[in-house]
Amino acid sequence: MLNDLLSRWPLIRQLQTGADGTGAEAMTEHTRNLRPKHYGAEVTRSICPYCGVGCGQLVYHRDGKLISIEGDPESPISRGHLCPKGADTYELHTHSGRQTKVKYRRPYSRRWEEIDLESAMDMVADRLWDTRDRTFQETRHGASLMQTKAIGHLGGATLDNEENYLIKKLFSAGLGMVCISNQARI
Amino acid sequence: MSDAKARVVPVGRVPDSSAEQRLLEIRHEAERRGEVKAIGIRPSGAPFPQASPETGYYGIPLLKQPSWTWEVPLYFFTGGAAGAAAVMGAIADYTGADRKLVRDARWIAAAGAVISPALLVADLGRPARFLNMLRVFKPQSPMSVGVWTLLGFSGAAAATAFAGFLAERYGPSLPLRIVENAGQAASLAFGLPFSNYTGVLIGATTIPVWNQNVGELPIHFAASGVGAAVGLLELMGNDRSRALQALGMGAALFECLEGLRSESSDHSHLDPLKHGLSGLMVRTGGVLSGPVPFLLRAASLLGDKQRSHEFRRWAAMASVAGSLVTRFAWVQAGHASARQWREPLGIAQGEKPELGE
Amino acid sequence: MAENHPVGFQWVIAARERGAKIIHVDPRFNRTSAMADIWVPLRAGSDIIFLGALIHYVLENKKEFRDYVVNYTNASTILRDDFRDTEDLDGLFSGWDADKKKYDPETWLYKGAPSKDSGGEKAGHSDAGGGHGKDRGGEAEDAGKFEADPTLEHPRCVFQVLKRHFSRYTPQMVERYCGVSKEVFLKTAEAFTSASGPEKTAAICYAVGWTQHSKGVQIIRAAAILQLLLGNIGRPGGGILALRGHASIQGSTDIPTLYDILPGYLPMPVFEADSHNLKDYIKKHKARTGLWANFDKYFISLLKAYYGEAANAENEFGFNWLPRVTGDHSHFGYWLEMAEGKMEGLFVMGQNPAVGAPNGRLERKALAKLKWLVVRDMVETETASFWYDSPETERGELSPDDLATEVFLFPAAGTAEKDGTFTNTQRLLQYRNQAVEPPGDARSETWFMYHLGRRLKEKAKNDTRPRNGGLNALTWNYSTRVEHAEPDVEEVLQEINGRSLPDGKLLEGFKALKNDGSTTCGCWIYSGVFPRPGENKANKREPKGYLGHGWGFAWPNDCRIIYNRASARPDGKPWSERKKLVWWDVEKKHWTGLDTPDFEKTTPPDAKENIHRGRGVEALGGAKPFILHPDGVGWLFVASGLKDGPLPTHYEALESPVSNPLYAQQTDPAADKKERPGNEYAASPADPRFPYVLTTYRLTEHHTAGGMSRTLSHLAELQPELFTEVSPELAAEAGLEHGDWATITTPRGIVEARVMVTRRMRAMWVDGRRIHHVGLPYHWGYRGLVTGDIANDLLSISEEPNVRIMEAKALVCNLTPGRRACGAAALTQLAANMKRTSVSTK
Amino acid sequence: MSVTAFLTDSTLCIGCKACEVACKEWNGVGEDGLDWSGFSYDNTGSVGASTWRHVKFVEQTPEPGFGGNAPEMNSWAFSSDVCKHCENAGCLEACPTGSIVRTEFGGVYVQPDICNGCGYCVVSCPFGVVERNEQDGRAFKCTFCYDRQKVGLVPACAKACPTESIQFGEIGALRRKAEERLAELRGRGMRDATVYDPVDTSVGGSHAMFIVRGDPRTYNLPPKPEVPTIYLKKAWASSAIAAALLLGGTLVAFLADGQRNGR
Repeated sequence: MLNDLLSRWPLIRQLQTGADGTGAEAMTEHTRNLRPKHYGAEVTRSICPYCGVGCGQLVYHRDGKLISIEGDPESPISRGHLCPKGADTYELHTHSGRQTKVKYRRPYSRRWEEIDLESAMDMVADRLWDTRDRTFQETRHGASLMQTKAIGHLGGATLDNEENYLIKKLFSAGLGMVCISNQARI
Repeated sequence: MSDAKARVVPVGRVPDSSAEQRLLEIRHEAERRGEVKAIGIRPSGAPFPQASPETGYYGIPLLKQPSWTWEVPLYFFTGGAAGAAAVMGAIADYTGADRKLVRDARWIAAAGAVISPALLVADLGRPARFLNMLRVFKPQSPMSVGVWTLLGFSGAAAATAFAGFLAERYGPSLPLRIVENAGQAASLAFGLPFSNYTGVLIGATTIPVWNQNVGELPIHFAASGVGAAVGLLELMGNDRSRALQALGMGAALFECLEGLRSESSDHSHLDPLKHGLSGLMVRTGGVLSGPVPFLLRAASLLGDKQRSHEFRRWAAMASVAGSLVTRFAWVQAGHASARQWREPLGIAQGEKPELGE
Repeated sequence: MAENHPVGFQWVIAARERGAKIIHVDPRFNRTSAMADIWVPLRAGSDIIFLGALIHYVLENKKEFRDYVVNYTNASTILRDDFRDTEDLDGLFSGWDADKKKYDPETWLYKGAPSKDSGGEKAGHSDAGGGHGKDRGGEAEDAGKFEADPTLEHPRCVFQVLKRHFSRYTPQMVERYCGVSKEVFLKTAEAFTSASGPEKTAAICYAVGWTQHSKGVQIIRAAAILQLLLGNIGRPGGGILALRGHASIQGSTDIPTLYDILPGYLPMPVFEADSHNLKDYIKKHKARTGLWANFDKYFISLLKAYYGEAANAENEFGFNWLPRVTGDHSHFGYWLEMAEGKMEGLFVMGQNPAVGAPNGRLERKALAKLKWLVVRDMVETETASFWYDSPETERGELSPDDLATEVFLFPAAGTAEKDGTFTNTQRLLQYRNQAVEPPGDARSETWFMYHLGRRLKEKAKNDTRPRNGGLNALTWNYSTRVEHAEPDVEEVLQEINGRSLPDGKLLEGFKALKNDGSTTCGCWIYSGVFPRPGENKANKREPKGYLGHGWGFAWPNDCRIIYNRASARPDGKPWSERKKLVWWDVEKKHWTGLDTPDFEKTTPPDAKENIHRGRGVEALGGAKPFILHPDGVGWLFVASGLKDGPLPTHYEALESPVSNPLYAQQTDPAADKKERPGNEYAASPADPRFPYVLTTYRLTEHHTAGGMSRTLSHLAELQPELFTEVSPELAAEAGLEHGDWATITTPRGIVEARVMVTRRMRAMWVDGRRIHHVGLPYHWGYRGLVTGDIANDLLSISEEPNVRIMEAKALVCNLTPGRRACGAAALTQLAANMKRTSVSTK
Repeated sequence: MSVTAFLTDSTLCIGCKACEVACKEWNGVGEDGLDWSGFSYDNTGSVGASTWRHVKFVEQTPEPGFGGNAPEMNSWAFSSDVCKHCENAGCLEACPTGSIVRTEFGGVYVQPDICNGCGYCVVSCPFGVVERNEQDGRAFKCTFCYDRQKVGLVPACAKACPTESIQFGEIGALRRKAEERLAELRGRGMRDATVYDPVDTSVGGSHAMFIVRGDPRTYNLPPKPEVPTIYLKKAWASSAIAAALLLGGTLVAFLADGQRNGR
């Protein structure tokens, strides 16, 4: 016991080896067993969410929790490198300012209320349905129009192709919304 | 408004190149110096921060200021006084001086032995980890050497005083006598370095004002410690001891010389000792430690008994205060020195001293 | 590029290290200039003078890549006799209708081409279409008929017209109006043109610095002309690279969330013009030659993907379920309607118009006119909180107490929390795999859309009114995972890829598409991304070779450099060994090389063209690389499809301190200023109230409107405050102190910013006058870890005629020392600034 | 396992600060204050307890026709600073607890489980790198990504750096590379390029070398950094003299006093 304690005392190691207390003799067990925090974690391939360059990212996670996000060295685009924004992707996902609940503001209210997701979906569907129904024009001068201009959509450049596809499909081809736009101008 | 307009066929005004050139020069001057000598000229937008071999990296100091707070300079004081007191107590004992003086010196040493580690611990970022100081012994680290010295000194001084106390209270016995003597010998041995190692501690750093005075700091700090120890002993009533008077004179003389040395040099690295808050503190400490006690002690030798006594008391108080101020002053000077961004870059000082506190 | 695409810029640095020269053209010296060999400080908005002068330099000094120009561009094509250039009409082309404020493009057509009067709106020239619905080529069907002169000597051939058009774009003009000295211009021109030809190529990279102008499209066009003349298109190291600012902004135009196109750049049907029936619609948009000859296949396959079994030949595959476009439904178009109270609901997903859009004050006040607003984002953006936290609530223009808008803020999943593909700026689709579940109630947009659609289809199920025909027919059967009932994203990608019917087999590419309803395809240009079950090419990560094939999927057909047939000579051999890319393998009798040829694989180079009579891509023969164009060549002159002229012409910005030095026509005639109360303009040219040129930009430390960067500590600390960059000269003139505050005003807005006096900004001599630029990054807003005034509040809502982009890079402002007023007084200060009649300088 | 180093080539640096962010992300370091400095685009100021990589922005006078990369001009230079991991490291020698150790890769590593925040390393670093985090109490600086290096990974900053301005590798190879690069740059006309690696001072060279254009002092790189152990000899000699004086003086004083007292 005492022997064990003494053997872990760097001073004893110093006396035994004549070392000056700056090297391995002064390291702790923790230091000796140090491993990167994502050691042995699962890794998923991803792409940076910021600009249009499309740098490869490796997402390290364990037990459903993110550990770290860094560049994917295999990417022929980025070769593992990231810019300051890309390098901050982990914080983007984990920072405390993220919303995790639906917030709802009633007419004339001065505050947010938290509401549950399913009710919020129902409420949005009701409003969408109601507005569309009241404002939809099937024809004009006898020609097919099939549109509503009372509901708009904005956004898409930060979204996935599949998401944009469903937005355009439902909003435009399904509901007849024409006021659809995003960050892009082409 | 109309988009149409008459076709303008202008003859372009050509920029006057000599005026442009002059403007450029003025701008450069403004950026370099922060002002322009020429009268009536407003430098365009300047001064704005510049990075250059003359201005360094926007004047951002390279070195970090010490992270130490008040505990450390106070520790320098208590340690210096305690170490010197231990030495005096031991020598006084060996030379058979007055028992009260020996006892008082031991008590000062013992008090320092208790207070010093407490101060040192209090200054740590993680006080609970104080014992980590004992993981290693690094002769190349004055802090490590100092900690081990402190450990030895504290143990020895405390043991000596405690044993002496027990002996007086319950009568002498052999074990107590052994402890007392061994402790006294050890406090002498540890007290000698302990009284001045803090000069090594700050001298062997990257702070210019400290390391440029590395050869003097331990002596300076030892003299300061002696001055404080003598002063404290005198204030405790040992004001008839001529040995203390002599030591006090000696310490004050060293402090005078130290003051003369720094005041007579105009090296820029000494600026923190002369300018700004730290300069004021250094000079105050220096005057209180050197000329004041020296003159008072000299006066006390000449005057009548009553006056002499008064002068010694005043000298004692000045020395103690001087020592205390000196320790704080040197740490403060370290801060000021670390802010002197020109020093480590070897850039010559401009016209204005850079010692805003 | 170093500022906003640092990782992409590594390749520029790599090229520089191998000897490439980097020329950076920008009013301010930024991090890209710091890496360049030549920095050209250019007056904001004078780009076409500069590019025109480069074109002039090429033509004047015979620096063009002659063989390339003759064979691969329309330089030899002869124009109609009644075409008039801007040189003839002082800034207008023939066909301008001053009343309607638009061009009739008839006279721009190639000589010999039949007239295009098809009864309705001309394709690409409809008022309603933003221009996204590109013209299919020299005007549908018979675009391939024209006269040409391969010697390029004919006075009305494109080459000669071009020469004449740019004859006054001289180095002297550049010196006088761009603020660029003749020496610097000539140095630039020499460096750029000497890096072109068979052995060398030069690339042009641009970002929104070029697009956000009232003539943005024409600036890019000028670059295209230059690159075509120098033979820098379709060749390695050449091209014009749009550096795009969002992860999938390319994808969001390929599969658009835009009003006037459908996936794969198929035009949305326009009311009246396209109302009647599928046959007419197809006739109008289908070309006889080139890839657009298959327009009907792409379109009918899309309808089949949307409406499934319900779409059949009898009901024109559901063509009449598609809504008709009746006007400008672009962001600005409908937002102005919103401001007038004509809209009820709005979805905003992953965008933050309260900060990112021009004239933020107008945009935010318009939101208050909605009945309901749905915002989906990872954080509470300025858009979601406009009703209680905006400058308008602070200034008393809006108050929650009188504001009826219902606001829903849905938490969105991050990229690591969902599957999906991004299409990057080089048209590369890359699949992301989900790593972890999103926190709390955060969900992907796929989830949101799927479950919203499910609810609406449920509501419509028993409602048989015509309006619900499409909704009821809409295929919406995506399988879901147990966790959160998240739809299978790969299924959506497969729908985009397309299948053959009835066997449901995935298609290997768009060549397999049919026009009889026997194939489905959600986006024809993406077809081939998922050719077989289990083979998601966007998710492939095995890069090989020169161009990284095997990593992701580039549309079309995994071709990495588009029009790469142009990298080989007409006879099929590479122009040079050094610059080889694809070539004709004589023995194996097919095209091969370092890239996937985007050409018909087995069409030999000597295959005869039959543009005048043939059909499809085959009609182009073996030596016409630009297969999307009906004539198979690159267009120096664009006969049809552009709304503001067939050739780039210099016009001043809508707000400019300078008179147009070249023409009486000051600004782009077709640009729409949307001028109205709340969207006012400075007088132009040279409004004394607004003497300085304002240009906005991004910083590398932040991302667009800041929702993904100002909320993060590690980025917020790197650029914590809004600042304005000014030259020492301007600082002296306006009385500004470095580190102090300045207030910037335009007719629309007022913002304050810290002053950064820097020599990286230069006062310019323009036509004998000092022109000062005020630089202003735009990332700040009123939420997040670091906040600041919104630079975009200064901009106007204006629309470039072709793509309806605002002018954000060149406008005018006033600049005064000190902070702006707070509260309602800010509006008073703004109004006072408008009333000023002269400039008061310190 | 080899001895490694950084070579930070500022002629390749685009000032994007990816290294700063990547470092903080990997090491879980917090923000360093949200203040605008006005010192060009540098709002961090220096390396310290909460910034282990720091990009410096050195503005000079740009002239049209010369980009920053032109040999004639060095108009806006960026250089990513970091702990130098000195061959003779002041902090390492000064540390009284043995918290700071030299790793097998040659890096200087502060063991966070040992450091008690005595602050002596702070005044012992000639580059002003290591600093006590006043909230946490311990001293922090670049770890040289010791954890990553242990499993053969490149430090986070070097991995992120888009233009490979931060290079990482075996120290000998990097030193040669630095010399070759310098020759190349000079050959290109950048005669003001230098390698900063203080081998000729008591620091004895560093595991973080820099290629910069112009005077290194412009980048806050000291021309003569010294490891404070060089002062030890003089300091302890002075200490010995002081002790001797104290001992001798006291002896003389008390002996003389005793004699006078007639003992």
